[in-house]
Order: sequence, then structure tokens, then C-alpha cells
Amino acid sequence: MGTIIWYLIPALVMFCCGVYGFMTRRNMIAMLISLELMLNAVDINFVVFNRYLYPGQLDGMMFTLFAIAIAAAETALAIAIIINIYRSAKNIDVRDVTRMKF
Amino acid sequence: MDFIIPLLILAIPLFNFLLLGIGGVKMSHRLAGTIGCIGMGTVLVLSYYTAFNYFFSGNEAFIIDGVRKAATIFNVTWLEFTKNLVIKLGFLLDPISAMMLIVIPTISFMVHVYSLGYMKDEKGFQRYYAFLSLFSFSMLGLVVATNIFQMYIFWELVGASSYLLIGFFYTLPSAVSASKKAFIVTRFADLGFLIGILILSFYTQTFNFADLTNNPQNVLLSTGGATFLGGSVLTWALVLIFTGGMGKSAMMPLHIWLPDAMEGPTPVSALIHAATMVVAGVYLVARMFPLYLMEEFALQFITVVGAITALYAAIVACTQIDIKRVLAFSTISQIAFMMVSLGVARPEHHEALGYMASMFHLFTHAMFKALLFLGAGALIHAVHSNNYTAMGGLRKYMPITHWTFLIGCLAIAGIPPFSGFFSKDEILSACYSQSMFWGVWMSIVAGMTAFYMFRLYFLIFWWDTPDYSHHHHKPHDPKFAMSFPLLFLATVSVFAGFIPFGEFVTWNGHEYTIHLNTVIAVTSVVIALLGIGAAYVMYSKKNEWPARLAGLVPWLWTAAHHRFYWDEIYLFITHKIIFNGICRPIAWFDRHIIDGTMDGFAYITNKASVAIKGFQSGKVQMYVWWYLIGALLLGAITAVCWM
Amino acid sequence: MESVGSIIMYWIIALSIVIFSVLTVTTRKILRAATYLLFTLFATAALYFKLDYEFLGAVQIAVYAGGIVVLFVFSILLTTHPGDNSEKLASRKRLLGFSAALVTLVVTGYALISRCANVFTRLPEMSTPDMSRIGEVLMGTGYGELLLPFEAISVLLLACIIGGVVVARKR
Amino acid sequence: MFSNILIYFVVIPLLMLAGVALSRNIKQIRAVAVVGSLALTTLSVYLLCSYLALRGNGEAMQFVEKWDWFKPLHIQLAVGVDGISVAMLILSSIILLTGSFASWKIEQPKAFFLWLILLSTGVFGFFISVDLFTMFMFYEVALIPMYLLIGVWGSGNKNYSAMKLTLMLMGGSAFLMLGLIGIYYHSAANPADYTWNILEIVKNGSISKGWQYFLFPMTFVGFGVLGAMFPFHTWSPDGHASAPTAVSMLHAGVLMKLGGYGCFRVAIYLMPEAAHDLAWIFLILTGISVVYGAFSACVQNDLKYINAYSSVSHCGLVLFAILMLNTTAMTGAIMQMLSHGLMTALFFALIGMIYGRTHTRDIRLMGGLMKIMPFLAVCYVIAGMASLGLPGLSGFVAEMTIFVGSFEHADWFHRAFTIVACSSIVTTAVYILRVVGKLLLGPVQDEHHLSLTDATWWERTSTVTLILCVAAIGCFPNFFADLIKFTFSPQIFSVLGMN
Repeated sequence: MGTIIWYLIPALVMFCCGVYGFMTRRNMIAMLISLELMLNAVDINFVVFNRYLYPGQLDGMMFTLFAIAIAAAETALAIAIIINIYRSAKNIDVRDVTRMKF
Repeated sequence: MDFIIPLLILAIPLFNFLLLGIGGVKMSHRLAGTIGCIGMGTVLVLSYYTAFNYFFSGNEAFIIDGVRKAATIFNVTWLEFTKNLVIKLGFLLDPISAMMLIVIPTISFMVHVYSLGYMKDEKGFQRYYAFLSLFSFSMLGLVVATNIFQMYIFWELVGASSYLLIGFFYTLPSAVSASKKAFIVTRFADLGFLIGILILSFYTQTFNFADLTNNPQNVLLSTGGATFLGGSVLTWALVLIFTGGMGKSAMMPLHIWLPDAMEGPTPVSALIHAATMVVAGVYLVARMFPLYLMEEFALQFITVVGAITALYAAIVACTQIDIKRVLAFSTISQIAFMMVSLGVARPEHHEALGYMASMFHLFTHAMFKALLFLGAGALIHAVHSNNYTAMGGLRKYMPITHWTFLIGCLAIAGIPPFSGFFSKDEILSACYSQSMFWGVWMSIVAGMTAFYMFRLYFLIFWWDTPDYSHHHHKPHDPKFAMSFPLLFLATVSVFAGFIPFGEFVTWNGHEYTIHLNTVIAVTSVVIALLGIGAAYVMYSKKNEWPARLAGLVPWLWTAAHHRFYWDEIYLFITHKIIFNGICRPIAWFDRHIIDGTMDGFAYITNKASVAIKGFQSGKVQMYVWWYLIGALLLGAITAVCWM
Repeated sequence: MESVGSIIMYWIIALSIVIFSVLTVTTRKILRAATYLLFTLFATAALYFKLDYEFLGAVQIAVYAGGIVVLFVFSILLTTHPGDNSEKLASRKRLLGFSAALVTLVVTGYALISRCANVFTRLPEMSTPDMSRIGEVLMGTGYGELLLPFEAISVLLLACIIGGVVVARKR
Repeated sequence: MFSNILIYFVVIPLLMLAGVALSRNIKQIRAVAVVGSLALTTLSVYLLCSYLALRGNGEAMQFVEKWDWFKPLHIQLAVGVDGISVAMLILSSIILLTGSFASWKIEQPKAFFLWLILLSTGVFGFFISVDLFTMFMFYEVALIPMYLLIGVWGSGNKNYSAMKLTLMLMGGSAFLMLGLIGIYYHSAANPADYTWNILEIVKNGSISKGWQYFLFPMTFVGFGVLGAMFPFHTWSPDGHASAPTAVSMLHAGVLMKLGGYGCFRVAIYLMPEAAHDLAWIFLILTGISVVYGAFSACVQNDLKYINAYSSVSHCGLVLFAILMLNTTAMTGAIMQMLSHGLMTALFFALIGMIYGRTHTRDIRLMGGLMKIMPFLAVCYVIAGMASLGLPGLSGFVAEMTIFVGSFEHADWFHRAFTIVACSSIVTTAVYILRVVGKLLLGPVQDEHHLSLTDATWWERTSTVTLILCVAAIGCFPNFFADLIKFTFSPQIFSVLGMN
């Protein structure tokens, strides 16, 4: 159980779930949740590689820390936008939000 | 000689131009006219003084041992191309420029005075005087040019002032198009002149007349025997320079602008298109005469062009209705006389008699042709029409005009003792001395000259008196301002022939005594009298002869009446070939091919982006798909390359 | 060799990550999805703890589980009516998503297994980084120290706050 | 830094920008524009005097100074002038001055003047720079505002024209950028000594012949697009036709000169060997420009199109003469730049004024304007005469210098092209007189035009200033010829080995 691969596989599964969710859900919040999954999977990778490759250093951990901060910011903003869309459309279906095409 | 007076000769007209051109709007007609006349009068006095000083003072600078020298009064650098090729503005005094210093201010002053009456109450009177001053300035600058480029500069300036003056009545479409035509045709000729200058200056490395004409042998040597299309470069240069002269002097086939130029005010025609500007071509050839002597072909070319033009113009003059056009064609014909005379001049024949004769004729012709034009102006003023069909029997109404016009006609026909006789006789002598062929040819043209001039004279003053009662007033002689120039010029035309011209103007500065060749003199007088007689028979009283004669060879008459369709040919070339055949296709090519290519690039870019804009569907999930495909492809490529 | 306890711990964490992730994206009730996400995040935090990054695990719980998920829940409550199910997915769409996920899984998994299966077989020894060290790295200006990104993140957060306010405010 | 006079050519426009930005009404804006451009004119005349006093000292350029800007890439703000740049600076300041007068009544004056002055900042900066990078930067600063100036204040099909003009010029600058970077990477033998500084590049002379063959066409075409070289000239008619008056003036009067100046300063000055060998290709193209522009102008009916094609012809002559690679012809080229700049600005000013009154530029719909607005008409005739090369006005001296210089080549190729170029003097006369005849002379075409008024005082100021300048060059050409020719004197301009 000590091999690095055992930590990476769950992260990969998590990522793929994120991909699946992001591509199939229509509710924008659900998409956002999938996005969080993917981000989280990537965070795990950072930490794991840091732990195995450079055990004494903190770079990967710090990266994750920043990623969490950015994810928080991004989520807050995204939710603000979604709520705004909901206000105008009474709906948060992603298929209705195609005005930004072309 | 001091440089102040020559400088003033040029400066006063220029100053007058600026003064009248800028401040004229605020001036009264009287003031503008006075300024113009006083200015020109001053120039007249100063240039007479200069010319007499040149001919009679015996100053070392002007004459040494009886040989007249060219003297450069001043010469200021204006533009330096290279160390050798420098345009200088200067003042050259030599026999021909001194002579022109008499001719130009005289005619110009007469026209200034005449215009006081003729142009009275015209709108733009001040502008008219400004343009006259500009013209006088340019023409004087042209004749005193010390180098060929200075001549070209003033050559262009006279062209422009001629344009402005022909188009003086700018609201008339005919005047506008005539002025345009004059400018463009002469411009075309000037192109030849310019290229000629370029060729000549390249080989000789100088623009200076003195350097060019003092040692023509060196010029020939400097070309190093270079040839182009079979002719030596010097021949090319000289012929091209002569092309410029052909344009200004209205030689065939560049003569078409001169008859149309008669749309300008009549005094202008007298000044520019009869007496001064149109002889610039003759003056140019005379100025470079020693150089032309180096190239036999160039001289022959001049002779042939001149002779053909002379005959052509004389034939056409016989059939024109507009009196100014008759005079215009007679001008063309007479200038062609001068050209031929230069063309046949050779030092080995009577010390290049032709050169002297040409200048002599230039002098006398300026006087009597200006007289005829001013007379025509008086007639037009009186009957308000340019056509002789509206005239007839006017000798009773306008005695002064009649007599002065008659003197002009006699002078041009070459009847002794009027001035034209002497100069024309010299020309004919020169022709005969060179070849019998040209002699006979020119004698025939001289006879025709007498015929068409007297045809005009009889049709105006005799023939049949039309009904003048519908005019406000009967035709009458003009006021003093207009009749004074007529009388003055008539007097000059009578006596100018007695000037011992050979003592003043010869090709090499040596004096030359004119002696009449009795045989030629008698023959030419007889021919002239025959011409006058024919005119008398046909036109002294209203009769059917002219019409019948015209009916005899109708095609010839019609063709001559239409000036042998030269205008139509030119119209065809300019409109059909150049405008529709070159300009329009080029413009089309530019809009559709060149610009189309550029637009085509934009179009392709645009279409391509429209084609791929579907990717930007706004469906976020599709983006992920595309992204994923891209990422996987990249991954695959990396993997393949890695392995 | 690792202790049995740690192996059991590992399996619990790994399985809960996988299971809750799958549930997150397959459940049709949005609120439940948020809840499963919470569990996933907790499991991730546990993973961090297991890898001796205690501070990170704490942050994960505090920010992600405590902050973001709460945000999700509130927004879900604001935008959906109780009892709303997301509609049934069209099979084509599901297939599309599934194949995408699968392809990713296969490609990446293949790459991982073919390259990393037999390397780094042992977890290296490491003492838990103490807080003073984290603080120094985060706030230091020396080589490899991260004050500037930290500041950048603060600015970003500020921007997000303002942006959030501007976007969501009532007109 | 501020002890160098040249830097003020950028500082004053920047101050003007600030002044315009702070202005509260159109009067203040006008005041700022006029005072500022007067200051620039004064400064350029002062520069001329001090340049003349200094120039004998054997240096290629005067007032040379450089400040590091971005060291790792050796980018400097390097300034310096020779006779040519001094002449160009004078030209630019005069045209900016007259352009300000010509846009006296523009709409949205604040934004307009901001962009206009920004544009001229670029122009001035370009002429004082001797560093290729800063030169290029100022070049772009001069180009971009054009898009907005035409797109917002233009007339007719303005969006299309603005887009076309900007894109084509940008396309040109893409070539140019490539060329300049190429020059940079061959500017010295040793990478540590790489430089953008023109003077140093000339001194190093390390661009190999093979690279010159590649870089010369790049830079020449890059600048040539702005110099309206055939077949890259088509932005000019559309662009000029749509641009507002002052912009047309500045663009045709100054910006197109950037092209010629750049061709000379960068392409030929830095890569003389390639210039010598490849000149024939571009001579053919520019020779075509000269004739082709003139013939195209003969059948246009829009006043601005006529003038734009005439610009193609005249600017073609500039490049043509530069490529002749001898002192006289190049002197002529610079004089032609001055002359064309002034008279085309005059033309565009007059066309703008006429258009502002009649609201049409179609010469078929107008006629007899001489009677209605004599002042403008007379000025137009003078401009036309300058354009067709009447002695005493600027066009003549420039063209003659070019022709005489071009004819110094003894081979038939150059001669034949010189004669072809000479023939444009006839075609020019044709289209100028056609316009004058149709537009100004003849009977009045449109009765409504009878009530139109003649020029106002600011319009008179603008046109009279330009006419005086045109006449000054035409009457005292040797002063200008000497100013320019000195720059080409062998001890200074030795790179070409010219006579």
C-alpha cells in the first residue's frame, strides 16, 4: 500500500467523476460541484507528489493551499453569477445560458 | 553694367503681379489699371535703356572689335543639383535677348494700355492685370535666361500664365476647355524639352548657354559618340528640346491649342498668342543655334516641320470664319516661316543669313501681328462677334481701325516698304540659298499669306455691309486708349523694315550688311501682289465666286475648314484611347483586381472565421469536449513522439 | 511495511473517495450531490492527514467542507424548489459524458500504471511540517518563499468579494 | 534627460494631451492645440537653427543621446537628428498646426484632439528616434489612432475604410517587425553587443549580404506599404476618402512620409548592399506607382480619390528617387516628401472645406465654385499648380531634382524608368486641370451652392500658412536642398559609396 500509485488512482477516479458530472449535468450548481471534484483530485496529486518526491519541502502543499483559496474565490464568484442568472431567468439550466456564443 | 536696372525689369512685373493678385480685390478698376500700366511703362523705359545700352554704348563687355558678346549681368545660384549642374537665375544680355527686351515690353505696354479700354467694366479686371504682369515677368525671365534650366522654369511659367489668361472668362466652358488644352498640349511638348535637357546636361554637365554654345565641338565630344536607336544622343537631345519649342510655337502636330486659345481676351491673344510667347520656340532654337549647327539632322527636322506647318496653316487660314482664328493660323504659318529660316541657316550660306532673317521676322511679325490682333479686338468690340459674317463694309464706320489693319495686312503680305517685306525677303533668300525646293515652297506659302490676309481684310472692310441697326449703336472707332496702340504699332510696322537688323543681330555677333537680292525681292512682291489681286477679285464685292470655288473641290474646302480634322484626331486619341483605353481600365484594374485581392484576403479571413465560429456555441459542455479531444490529441502526439 | 491499521485506514479513505465521488455525480437530487461532495472532501482531508499534512487537512475541512459546501448549500436552497429532481438524462448525453470520463480514465490510468506502478514504492519518512515553518514559507520573501503569491491571492480574494457583491446585488 | 532639445518633441505633445484632457470646453481645447502646435513649430525652427550651427562637426547626427529602457534586450530611447529629420519635424509641426485650424469646428473635440495629438506624438517620436525599437513603437503609436479617427469622425463608408487602412498598415508593420528583429539579431558580431541603435548598427556593419537580401525587402515593403507603394496602396484612396479633414492632412502629409523616411533610414541606410542589388525590383514597382497613380487619378470623380491617387503617384516618386541611390535623387526624394506633405495637406484642407459647404465631393455635381468661394478656389488652383510642378512652388524643384538625379545613371534601365516617371508631369497636369476645370471653373452647376460662403478666418489661416510654406520651398529651394544634401555628403553618408 506504500506505492504512490495507490494514492493516485483514487484521485484519478475522482477526476473522471468530475469530468462525467461536468459534461452531463445541466444544473449549473451541479456542474460547479463536479468542477470542485476535479480541482480536488488535482490537489491530491500535488500533495502526493510532494510527499513522495520532496518529503522535506512544502511546495506542493503550498500549491494546494493556494488552489483551495482560488477555488473558494472562484466558487463564490460563480455562485454569485449563477444566482444572478437565476434571478433573471428563474432557471439555472446551462442550456439556457448560451447568449455568450459567437 | 549695373545689375539694378535689369533686376528691376524682372522685379517690377513680379511685384505688380503679387500686388494686384493679392490686393487687387480691394482696388478700383482705375487704380489697378493705372498700377499695371505704370509698372509696364517703367519696365518699357528700363528695358529700352538696357537694350540701347547694349547695342550702342560700345561697352567692352558688349562689343569687342565689332563683335557683339553675350554679357551676363548677374547670375544667382537658385538650386544646386550637383557641383556642376546648378540652376542659376540670371540676366543674359546678347543680341537676341536685347532685341526681345524691346519687343516684349513694347507689345506688353501697348496691350496694357489697350486693355484699359478693351477690358473696361469686365469682372476681374484687376485679376486680368495681375496675370498680364505675371506673363510679362515670365516672358522677360525666359528671354534673359542664362541657362537652359532657367529657360525651362520661365517656359513653364509662361505656360501657366497663358493658361490663366486663356481661361480668363472662366464661366465659359469653351474658354475653360481651351485653356486646359493649351496647357496640356504644351505640357506634353515640355516633357520632350525636359528629357532633352536631361540628356544634354548629363553629357555636358552644364546647363549654361555660354558653355553649350561657345564650344559646340566640346559638347559633341562629351557625348562620346553615344547613340540611341540610330541617332546620336546629341541629335536626340536637340530634337527633344525642339519638341518643347514645337509645343509653345504651335508647330504641327502640336499646333491644335493655338486656335482654341483665341477664347481668351483679344489683347491677350495679341500679346501672348501672336507676338511673344508663341515665338519662344523660335527663340529657343536661336538661343542654342550653334549647337544645332552641330547636328544636320536636327536642323533638317526643324525645316521640314516648319515648312509643313507653314503650308498647312496657310491653307487652313483661307477657310476660317472666325477672324481671330484666321489670325491664329496666320501666326502659326508665320512662326513656321521663322522656324524654316532657322532650319536652313548655315554659316556657309551668307553667314547664316537665315538666323538673322528669322530674328528680324520675329521682330517685325510681333509688331504687325499684335497690330492685327488689336485691330481685330477693336472690330469685335464694335460688332460683338468674332465672325466675319457679322462684319463687312466697316471701312466707312471705323477709319482708324481700317487703315491700321490695312497696314498690318500689307506688312504681313510683304509689300514694300512695309516691314514684313524686308524680313520675309531675307527668309526667302535664306531658303533659296540653301535649296531651291524650300525656296519655292516658302514663296508659295508667302503668296497664300497675302491671299488669306487680304481675304480677311476685304471680307471685314468691304464685301457687303450687313444691317448694323439692331446694335445699340453703329460700329465706331474705339476710344483713345485702344486706338493709340493701333496707331503706334502701325507706325512701327511701316518703318521697322528699315532697321539695319544685320548690324545688331547675327548668329555669331559679327556685323552683317543686308543687301536685297533683287530677283527674289521682285518675285516675292509679284507673288504677294498676285495673292492680293486674287483676294480683291474674289472678295472686294459680294459675289458668288468664293462659294463656287469652294464647291469646286468640296472635300478640300471642308477638310481645311475643319482644320484637316486634327482636333478630332486628338480628341479620339485623348478620349477614346487614353481616357477610355488606358485610364479607365487602370482605374478598374485598381478597384477590382488590386483592391479586390486585398479585399479577397479579408473575405477569406472573414469566411474562415464564420466557418469556425460554430465552435463558439456558448454550450460550456461542448467546450469541454473540444478541450478534451485537443488534450488527448496532444497527449497522443507526445506519446508517439516519445516512443 | 506499514501497519495494518494504516492499510485499513487507507482503504477506508480510498473507497470513500471513489464511492462518494461517483455518488456526487450520479445522484439526481442536487442537495444530495452537495452532501456527497462534502463527504468526498472530508475523505480528501483524511488523506492529507494520513500523508502527514495536518495543516492542509485542517484547511481542507475548514475552507472546503466548512466554507464552500455551505455556499453550495445556500445557493441550492436559493435556486431550487424543494423536491425538485434534476430531469432524467438523455442516454446520448450520458453516453457522451461517460465515454469522455472513460477515455480520460483509460488514457491517464494507462499512463500512470505503465510509468508509476513500480516507482516510489515506499512512503518516505517525514516529520509533520510545523506551523512556524509554514508561516515562514508563506510570508517570507527569500528564495522559494511565497509572500508575493500570497499577496496576489489576497488581491484575488478581494476582487472576488467585490465581484461577488457587484454581480449578485439587486438592481 | 531634459537637457536634450529633442525630447521636447515628445514632451510637448504629451503636455498637450494632458491639457486637452483637462480642458472643459472647445475654446480651451482649441487654445491648447494651437498653442501647443505653435510651440512645436517654434521648437522645430529653433532646432533647425541650432542644427545648422552644429552640423559641421563631422558627426552623422546631432543631439545624439540615449537612455537605457530595457537593458536585457538592449532597447534604448535613443534620439538624434540629421538634416532630413529636421526637415521632417518642421513639416510635421506645420501640418499639425494647420490641421488644428482645419478642425476648428469638429464634433466631440476633446476625444478628437486627444487622438490627433497622440498620433502626432507618434510621428514626432518616430522622427527623433534612432533606435529601431522605439522607432517602431512610435510608428505604431502613430498608426493606431488613425483607426478611431477615421472610424468615428469619418464620412462615407468609414468603418470599411478605417478597418482596411489599419489592417493593411498593420500587415505592413508585421513585415517590418520581422525585418527589424532580423536586423537586431545581426546588429553585432557578439550577442552581448546586439543593439537596436541605427548609428551603432551602421558602425558595426555586421549584417551579412545573405541576410540583407532577406531583410531589405522586409523592411522596404513594411515601410513601403505606408508609402503607398504599388500594389500595397489601396488603403490610401479609401482611407483618405473617409477620413476627416485634419486626419487626411496629417496622414497624407506626414504619415505617408514615415514610410519614405523609414525606407531610407532603415532599409537603405542599414543594408546598402542589398539596396544596391535589389533596387531594380522596387524601382519597377515604384515606377508603376508613379504612372499608374496618375492615370487612375484621371478618371476619378471623387475629389479625395483624385487626391489620394495623386498621392500614390507623388509618393511613388519619393520611393522611386530613394531607390536611385545617389545624392541628387535622394535629395529630391526628401524635398518631394516635404513638398508633397505640404501641398497634399493643403489639398485635403481645401477639399474638407469645400465638402463642409457643398456636402458632396463628386466633381460632376459641382462647378463654378470660383464664383461662389473665390478664396478657396484660388487656393485650390495654387495647390493644383504646386502639384503639377509650376516653378516657384514646391513641386517643381522637388521633381526636377529627382529627375536630374535619376538621370545620372548611365544605363538604359534607370533612364527608361526616369523618362517614364517624367511622363507623369503631363498626366498630373491632365487630372489637376480636369478637376480645376470641372470644380472651380465653368458655370455654377447647383443653384443651392450660390448661397455658400467663402472661407472663415481659421480656414484662411490654415491654407495661407500652407501656401506660404509651399511657396517658400519653391522660391528658395537651395536652402532646403542644402539642408538635406549635407546629410548625404560623402564623409558622413559613406555607407553607400555614393557620389
